[in-house]
Order: sequence, then structure tokens, then C-alpha cells
Amino acid sequence: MESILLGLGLEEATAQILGAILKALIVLLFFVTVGGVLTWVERRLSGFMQSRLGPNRVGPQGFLQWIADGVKLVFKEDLVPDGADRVLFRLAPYFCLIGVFCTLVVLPWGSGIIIADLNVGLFYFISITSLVVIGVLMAGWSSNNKWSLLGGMRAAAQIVSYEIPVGLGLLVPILISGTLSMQGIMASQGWLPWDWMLFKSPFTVLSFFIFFVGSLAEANRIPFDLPEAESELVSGYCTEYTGFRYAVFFLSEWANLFVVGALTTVVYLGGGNLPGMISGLWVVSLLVFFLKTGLVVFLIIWIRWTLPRFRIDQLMKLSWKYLLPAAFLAFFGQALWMLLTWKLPLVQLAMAVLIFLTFLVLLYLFIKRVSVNIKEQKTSVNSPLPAEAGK
Amino acid sequence: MGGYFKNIKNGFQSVFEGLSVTMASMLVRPVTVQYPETDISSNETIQRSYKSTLMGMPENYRGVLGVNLETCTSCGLCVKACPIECIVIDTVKCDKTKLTDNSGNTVLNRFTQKEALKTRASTRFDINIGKCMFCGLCVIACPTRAIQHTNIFEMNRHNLDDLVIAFVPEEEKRAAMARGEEIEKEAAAKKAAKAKAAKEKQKEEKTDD
Amino acid sequence: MSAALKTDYLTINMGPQHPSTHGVIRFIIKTDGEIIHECDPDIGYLHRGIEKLAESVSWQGFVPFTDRVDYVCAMNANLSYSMAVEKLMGLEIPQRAEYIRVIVSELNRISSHAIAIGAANMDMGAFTPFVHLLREREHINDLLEMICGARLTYNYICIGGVNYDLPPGFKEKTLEFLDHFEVVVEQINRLISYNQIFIKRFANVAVVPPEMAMQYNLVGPNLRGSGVKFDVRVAEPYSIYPELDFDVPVGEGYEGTLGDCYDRYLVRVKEIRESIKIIRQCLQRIPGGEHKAVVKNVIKPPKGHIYFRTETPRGDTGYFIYSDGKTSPNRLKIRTGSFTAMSIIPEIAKGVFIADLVAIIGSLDVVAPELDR
Amino acid sequence: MNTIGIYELLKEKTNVVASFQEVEGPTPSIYVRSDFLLEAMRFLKEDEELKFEILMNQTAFHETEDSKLFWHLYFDAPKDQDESHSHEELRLFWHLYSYTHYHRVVIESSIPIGNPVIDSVTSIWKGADWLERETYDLLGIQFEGHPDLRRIMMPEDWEGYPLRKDYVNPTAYQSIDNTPSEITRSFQPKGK
Amino acid sequence: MKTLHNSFESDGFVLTSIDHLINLARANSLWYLLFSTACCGIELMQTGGPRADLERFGSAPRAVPRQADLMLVAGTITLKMASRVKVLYDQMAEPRYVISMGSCANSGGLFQASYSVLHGVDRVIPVDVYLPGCPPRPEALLSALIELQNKVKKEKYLRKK
Repeated sequence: MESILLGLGLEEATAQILGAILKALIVLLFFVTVGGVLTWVERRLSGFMQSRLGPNRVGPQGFLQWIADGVKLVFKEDLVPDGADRVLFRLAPYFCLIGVFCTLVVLPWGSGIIIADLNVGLFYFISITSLVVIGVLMAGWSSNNKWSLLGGMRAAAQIVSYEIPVGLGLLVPILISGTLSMQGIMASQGWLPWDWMLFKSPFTVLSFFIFFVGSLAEANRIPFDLPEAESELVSGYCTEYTGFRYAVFFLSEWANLFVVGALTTVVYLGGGNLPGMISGLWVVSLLVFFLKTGLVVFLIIWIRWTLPRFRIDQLMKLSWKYLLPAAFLAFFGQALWMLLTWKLPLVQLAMAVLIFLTFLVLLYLFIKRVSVNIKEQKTSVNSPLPAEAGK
Repeated sequence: MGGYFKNIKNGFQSVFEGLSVTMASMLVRPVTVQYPETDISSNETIQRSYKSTLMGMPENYRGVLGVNLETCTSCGLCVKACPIECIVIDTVKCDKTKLTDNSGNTVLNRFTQKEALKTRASTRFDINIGKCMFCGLCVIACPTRAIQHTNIFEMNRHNLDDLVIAFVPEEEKRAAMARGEEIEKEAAAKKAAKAKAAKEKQKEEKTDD
Repeated sequence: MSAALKTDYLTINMGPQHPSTHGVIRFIIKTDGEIIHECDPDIGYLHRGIEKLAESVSWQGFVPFTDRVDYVCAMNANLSYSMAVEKLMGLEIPQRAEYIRVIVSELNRISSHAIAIGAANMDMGAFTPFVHLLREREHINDLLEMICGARLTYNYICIGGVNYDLPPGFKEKTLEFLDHFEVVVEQINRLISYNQIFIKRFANVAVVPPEMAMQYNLVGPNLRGSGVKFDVRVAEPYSIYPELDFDVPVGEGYEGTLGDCYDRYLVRVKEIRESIKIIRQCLQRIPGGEHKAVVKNVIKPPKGHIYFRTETPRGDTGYFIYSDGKTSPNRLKIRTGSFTAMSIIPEIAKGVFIADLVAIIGSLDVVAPELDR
Repeated sequence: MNTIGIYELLKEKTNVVASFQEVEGPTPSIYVRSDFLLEAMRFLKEDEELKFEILMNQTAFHETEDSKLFWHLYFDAPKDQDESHSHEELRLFWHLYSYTHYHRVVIESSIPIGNPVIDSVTSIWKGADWLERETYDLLGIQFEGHPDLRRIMMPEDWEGYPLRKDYVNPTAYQSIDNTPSEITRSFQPKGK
Repeated sequence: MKTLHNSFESDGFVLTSIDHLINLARANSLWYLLFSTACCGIELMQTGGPRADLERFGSAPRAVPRQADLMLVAGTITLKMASRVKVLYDQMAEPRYVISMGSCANSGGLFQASYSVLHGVDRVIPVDVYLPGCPPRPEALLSALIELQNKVKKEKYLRKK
């Protein structure tokens, strides 16, 4: 970027600054697009899960729905409720935005494609996402609405307590790869499924599970969407928000979804790793990365439209009584496992393949169950008419 | 402690089951009938395009009320049957045959068809669709099946006054009114004549005395 | 230390426009953080004065109003009122009409329970099962629309029978639907009713012991959820129910204590199966003949009063009618299940979470218009 | 047990002033004088043979002279002082049911409209709480001994008791105009 | 410069096309407030349900008036509720629209003669589209929404009114 600007005949200092701004703008644009497209994806997918179509009018298959929503929200009247803390109320959405936005810096999109390969990448990631909770808490407090306050409080309690198991769970991949750098973690995995962090040992599976559940909670997705539980707290911390500021909340929530998916991909699913012979092709690497991220995002959306919501005490119980001991178990178990199989790479590989096969068996069972369900749903009412069947 | 692991097992199992059901419905064709494109009043189109036994609107759908003034006798039974006063009928007496408009054409030829039933002509037959509750009591009450539910349901209006349907056209109303007045005049004249005759008779009787 | 620290309860206004209050019900709750200390329901936001209107409309003209008393199961409401008036008049109605009445009211019971279950699910944050149930309910709407031309407010059961005869093809379509629904409802149960999170949310919450249920006069599924085996269809049989074979499901503390939210919920799920059974039997036995007895245009029941109740999805709905021999009732009072179910909430909503209050409303299946009338 | 049996039991075991109302309608009832109500109700609930655990329904209505059914039967109904209101009163009904014996009974009573006060039965059935509040709200009957007697359906600042026969619909409430519109009036039958 | 100035003065090309875009966005993203009081509420649910699917038109349900653009008054409005309706409407951010769904919201409907029912919601808040029916079937509600979309598309936002 800087080289192009320098080529245009600018001074070096100006080029540096301009380049940084341009880069940030490009990332922001990407951020907005991802967040927007994901809202459309979620609405369409939830539609299909509920036997309906979802938004399909604006653009091809309703793809431009998110633009319509965005434009509408931007041009909507801007309200700050009476009695609200005006400064905090206005600031809160941007804290959320920054918390999510800054994580993009350390995400490796493929091997070698990264904005800043910090050597404390994962640590940076975990700490910067904590900004979100500040934003949520600010929004809840400043709205001068009791529902918002309750939502903010719930969010704070929830995110803080789920950060602990998530952090502990992430220790397992760090243990294996021996680095905090995102590129390093990605590089420590291969392109084959059994080279992925997820299948390396039973403890990595456990750690993946803890991390996944914890991220769901941190991203406020069902079954952990208590801060904005629609049927309880009306709309939680963003009850009083409208127009552009609500759009920012909206956007950061869905972008967060992408970030969670991307992090899962990088840490557990091999990231954009490619087989040795084509490892130089960064486009393919990017594609692989996006495909895997897409799958994880799909899984999250799928879970969101399947499960009911926890209650606040159950949520805490899950974190402190189930996930935390499991995280410790995973950490120590993995350490022990690595000690035992220190010199036995074949055993490690066999274990990985075994876990992968178990996963495949589960998948098979699942597909069988799905086909039974499809058959049930199609009984009589959805069956073709006799006249049609004959043709 | 047993409960602890049982909870974990049940949790996983229910998530597994739940996900399989939602995945199944994702793979089954949606049941949405795309309304403005699909004609929902016809069963056949829906069934053909959606390959299912989804039903469209039935023929006896209770939509907006419609009145066939040709068979209406202005008897007022529907007005009585309606519990909420959303039908109103004003009538004039009428001899049905000779109603003409300004140019001399017969406008109310419907009266000639059922002469025996017609003793009144309606000058106003309004239904307030903005108040109607689509219960069908007036339809059940109607002896000549003149008032019927139609299949119309899309009667959006920007103004509440537009939701009042007037079934008697303005010119017909005027003609009927005029004719009604004429008849009334005639009747009054007849009455007067009769009274006069009676009086004269009385007088005659008196004079006879 | 704690004595020195003075804390106030947080007073929160929930409703009348709140996604989980099923219409317009308002709760004024005093909470200690998330835990409810006191809950005062404020109802009447949908009080439409139906009882007063009854005093000015004709006997037949009131049937459409009963539709709106409980729109989720309008057929059952029609049935209660029509039977009360028929009892008052001593009117005999044709056998075929009785069968049709039972078929349509049981169909309506299914669709009402579908809404009840779905709404409870939605309150728990599971939106998909609710929409699946709406999808199935749409088929019932189709069937009922086929009979009478309306989707929700039917005005089908009238004094003296039913307004229209069954259309051709109704029996086949209904049987086809039942075959489908029996399978799919089980699938939806797997999706939500047996879901561990859902069970944990409902089990052991807001326990209503049988004695308390009787004290507060809970009715219908709410009463049966507390383990009292009482069903008006069995205890005070009316119409053709004595000839039919069906069970009365009661709560047994399926996943916790007897009389908790989950028991009430599961009783409804089980009642759907019983209703399917009843409809199958009725369709098999339905005789031919007239669908309506000869009733005058203007009826004047004799002087006297009656309190007649039938089993509707939300418990027994009682119609108290006081006639003075005129063309409209002198006094008509509707005692509904939601009303008593609501009156128990201040008692059982003490010391529960805000989220549990939502579960309680969902499990008691309170519908605002039936509550306020 | 049928109503006549219950009535005889009531007469036999207590000294409640009551009469048996047999009318041409389908439901017979027991008329209890209002000052003996609580005693009668307590007996009906606690007697082993009766055991009416459930108050199914509680209601009342405003009875004007022309709607009066069998007022001549009230041999010792309280006489109102004012002659002109002598036939206008509020009649109350209680419908009881027993889950033990599966029988039901209708209790009725009446109070003068000038002084609409009667004992509350909330101490016997908790479920009576809201039913009595509703009756109070819509008919203005004061229940003595009710823990929390306030309006339930109508707003607190509502005037009048809607279910009384002489009630006139308000044309405005809290600055919201509620007079019938032009269309409505044009649809009203003539002469109204 | 003069032409540009002109184009701002008299609904010129620039503003018209921007207006057109904004209106298109608005019309296709009418989020509705979950506000159902009575019978029509059930049909509102069914409209959001799988058969009719209101979301096809980009209308998502919102629990909060602040984020909603469209208020579907579904059901009877009593006098006790009327002031609440007003408050809810005031809480919505401009531009806001109201569809009066069903006879009760239109004019009080069958409860018009009652002592506690408001004679039409237009006594409290302005209404854009009146939809008859008791309750209207889901497709009728869709048609009302399309009608409203057409109305929104003709609005002048930047141009002079």
C-alpha cells in the first residue's frame, strides 16, 4: 500500500499515514460487508430452518437486504432518551465496534496473509474482545432503562465468567503449538484433518468444546443470549438504541460471529493451511479459510435457531461447575498426554486418526437421523399429489 | 455425582436431536406460498406449484360482503340479524316498473324481474366494512341469498370513509327517490281523493237525511 | 453489616407491551436484582365489556362475540355458550351436529395447544419449534376454513347445532392431517420438549401443589398438571363425550416436582394425542342427518339461570346466563381458565427469577382476552 | 347430593336463614340471607358430606324491577328503607363444586343497591380474591374483609360501575375523545 | 454550478435518485413492532409464520418500539390501553408508519358499543393503511404491507415537500 502511495510521489511520512488510514478503511469496509452479509445469511438460514423462505425480495434472492436495512437505519431519526447519560449513551456502540474490529488485525486469513503478526496474538485477541463488555455495560447503564440495566449486568456477569474457561481452554492449543502468535498456531497444524488441532488428542476435543461454548456465550448467541433475551428483557442493553447507533451494535454483533468463526478455524481447524505443493497459492488458502469459517458460522447460526435459552443461574452453573473443571482437566490431561507420547509420534497420529474416525461415525449417525426426520416431515401433507406422481 | 454426568449426556443428546430436526426442515421444501405472485384463491395453482396438499382459500371463504341488488328485496332481515349495526338499508315505496333516469331509459329493470317480491326499493344499502366482523349472520338470515360473502380480502384503504361500501349507485338512488316521492304524491293524492269522496259520500248521506 | 446496608427493591414495569406477556398484560414486579420479590399483575388492558354487550344483542348474535372471548379456541367458546343456551331452552340437537361439534372443537383444541406450547417455547428463546407448530396449525386453519369459511373466528357452532354441514372431502383431509401431525408433533417434541435446556428451565419452577391449585380454582391442564385428575368431559359429561374413549393425562412430576411448569406443559403435549384419538373415533362414527335443529329466528329462552361449563383448552369455561325471557340475556358472565390461572401468579412468582416469570406465564397458558373479556 | 338435600342439611345443621329456590329454569338454587352468608359458606366447605372445596364462579347482577324473577319468594329479604328503590337490588351468585363428591350447588343472595355491602369469602376460598375484585369493579359491591379490594379491569380513575343497568357509556376518557363517529351514527337505526 | 443548484432547487435528478434509493431501502426494511392485543395478533403470528412469511419483504419483528418502523395495531384498543399506544408510538423513531389491522383497530369493530373500547386507533395515532377483516387473513396483511411499501416509495425525504 505504502509503495503504491510512494509511487504517486508522496513523502514517506505522509504515505505511511495515508497508507494506514487506507488500510483501516479497507478493513472497515470488509467488516461492514461481512457483518451485513451475515445478517442476510442468518435470516435466510433461519427461514429455511423454519420452513419459510426468509428475505428474498431485494436483489437476487434478497442478497441486498442488508444494504436496505443499513440505509434505512442510517437515515432513521436519532433519538437519545430523556434522562439518559448522553455521553456514555453515544459512546457505547463504538466500544463494541472497536472490541470486535480490532481483532481483525491479528486474524491470519491464510498462510502469510495477516495485518500484524503479533507474537502475543491470541492474548491480544482475548484482551481486546473484553472491550465489548465495557460497551455493553455502558449501553445498559446509560440508557436509563431498567431492562437495559439488567441486560448490561447480565452481559457483564456472563462475559467475565466465560472468559476464564475460554482462556483456560485455549491453553491447550498454545501448549501444543508452543506459541501465542496466530501464524505460529496455524503453522503448527497441517492441512489434513488429523493434523488439525481439534483432532490431536481427546483433550483438544474437550478444549475445542469449551472454547466453542465459551465463544457462543461471549458472542451473546442462543443458548446464551441472556443480555438481549427478547422474551425476558425486551431487547436487553440495546432497548433504547435506534437508528445508526443501533446499526453499529447490530453490525458488531454479526461481525463478532465471523470473528469467532475465524478464530475457531485458525486455532482448531487448521486455518488456511494447504498441502505442500500448492502452499504458495494465497487465493486458495484464503478460500479454504473462508470455507472453514463459513462452516463454523453456519454451525453457530444453526445452534442459535435450535436451542432454547439458559437461565442466568444455570448459565453461571455451566461456566463454573462444568466448563471450568473441564478446562483444567483438558489442560492437565493434554500436558500429561504430551509427556507420555513425547517420543511416540505414531501413537499421536493414531490417536488423531481414531478421533477423526469417531467424528465421521457420529456424522454418519447424524445424517441417518436427519433422513428419518425428513421422511417424517414429508408424510402425507407434503407428499406429491397422485396425479403429479404418475408423471 | 451421577446427576452431573447424566446432565452432560442428556445435554449432548438433546442438542444432537435438536440439530437433526432443524437440519431436516432446512432440507425439506419451505411451505411458503409467495402471496402476491401466487393466486391463493385457487387451490389448483397452489397445489401445482407447491406439490403439496396445501389448500388455498375455500369457495365459502368469508370475505368482504357483496350484495346482489337484483335479488335483494330490501326486507331488512340482514339489518336485524347483524348484532353490531354495520348494515343500513333505507327504502322507499315503489311500484317497480317505471323507474327511469333523466334520458328516459329504465334503470331499475331489476324490479321487473321479481315483481311479486318487490314492494320497496332501496335508496341506500351501505355496509361498513371497517366495522364488519365477517360473522356471516346476515348471509344466513337472507331469504333470497342476495347478500353473500365474496372472496375479496385485500381491501386496504388510506381513509376510513372509503371502507363504507355503498351498493346502490347514486343515479339509481336518485331515480328511486324521485319515483318514491312521485308514488307518495300519487298515494297522497289518492288518499286525498278518497277522503274527499268519503266526505262527499257523508255529505250526500247527510243530505239524503 | 448487612443491617447498615440499606437496599431498595427495583420496581420494574413489565408490559402491557412486552413480547412474552401474550397480549396485553402488565406486571409490576419488585426485584432484588434478578430475583422477584413481589409480582402484581395488572390486567384489564383488553377489557372490552363483552358481558355488557351481551345484554344488548340477540341470543344468536352473541355467538360471534364468544369467538373473541377466546380466539385461540373459538370453537370451544362457541360450544360452551351454545350448549348453555340450549340447556336453558331445553333444546335437543341432532346427533350429527353433536359429532361435528366435538370434531371441530377437538381440532381447535389441538391448534390452541399448539399455540400454547409454541408460545412457551418462544418465551424460552426457542423460536423454531414455535414456527414449526404454526406451520402445522396452518393445516388445522385450512380444515376449519374449509368448513366455515373463517380462519380464526368461526361463528360455526350455533344455538341448535352447527351453521353449515361438513363439506365433501373433509373426512379424508382430516385423517390425512392427523396421520401427518401425529408424527410431526413427536418430532417437535424431540426438538424442544425433551430438550435438556428446556427441561431445566421448566422443571421445579413455580410448583403448584394440588391443594393450592384447588384453593385458587385452577382449571383444565393447569389443574391436571398439579396431579388432580379432573376433566369436565369426564366428570360432568356433555355432548357425546361419554361414548368416546380417551384418557385424561395428569402431571406426575415427570422431570421434577409434581405441579411444576414442566408438568403443566407436558399435560398439554399429551392432550394433543388424546384429541387426535377423539377425532379419529368421531370421524369413524359420525352419523348422517340434519346438522341443525329447527330454531326460530328470534328466540326467547324461559326465565331462569344456568351455569354451564365445558372443557376448553384453557380449562373449563363457564357461562353463567341469567335470562328473564327476553330477546337478549339479562346477565351473562364468563368464568374463564386464564382468569384463575392469572390470580395464582402473585403467589407462585415469589422468589423466582425474572426469566422464570416468563416460564410461568407460558406454562399457565394465559391468553389476555380470555382473562379480561 | 342434589340441591334440595344440601338445603335440608344446611337447615338442619345450622341456623342460617335460607330458602330453596325452585324455578322453571334448569338450575335450582339456595337463597341465603346476606348476613348469614359467611356462616353458610363455611359450613358448605367444611361439612364432611358436602366438602365444596371449589368456588367455581362468583358473580352478581343488577336487578331492576322488570327483570325480577321471583322476588316474592324472598320471604325475609332485607327491606330497603326507600320505597322507590324497593325492587332494585344486586343479586349475587356463588357456584360451588366439590372434587370429593363431584356435586355442585348454587348459592344466591341479594343486597340493596343503596348499601351494597356483603361479606367476603376470601377467607374460605383464596380463589375468590380476583372474582370479588371483578364484581366490585364492574358492579360496585363492597366485600367486607377482602384483603385488597380495588379495581381490576377498569383503570383506577374510572367512574361508575359499568355492569349496572343505569350505566351510560362515557364519551371521553383522559382527554381521549370517544364519541361515536359520523359513520357510526349514520348506521344507527332511526329512532335511536 | 448553476445546474447543480437548480437540481437542488427543483427536485432535480440527484436528489430524486437519492430519494428513490432511500425510499427503496425503507420500503424493503419495514421492521414491525410486536404489538398484538387481540385476535389479530394470532393472525399476525401466522403472517410471520411459514405459510405467509412476512420476512420475505424484509420485515423483521422487533420487540422494542425504538427500533421498529412500522406499528401493526393488531386488535382491540381499550381506553385503558389507548394512552399506552400513544406512548409506544411516540417512542418510535421517524419515519414511522402505522397499519391498522382489523375492524377493532379501524373503528372499534364489534366492540364499538362497549363502554371501554376506543372507537378506532386513529383517535390516538395517525394511521397510514386501514385493513378490514376480523381478523384479516395473513395474505390480506401482506397486501396491506405492499400497499404501505408503495406509499413509502412515493415519499419525498430530501426533496421539498
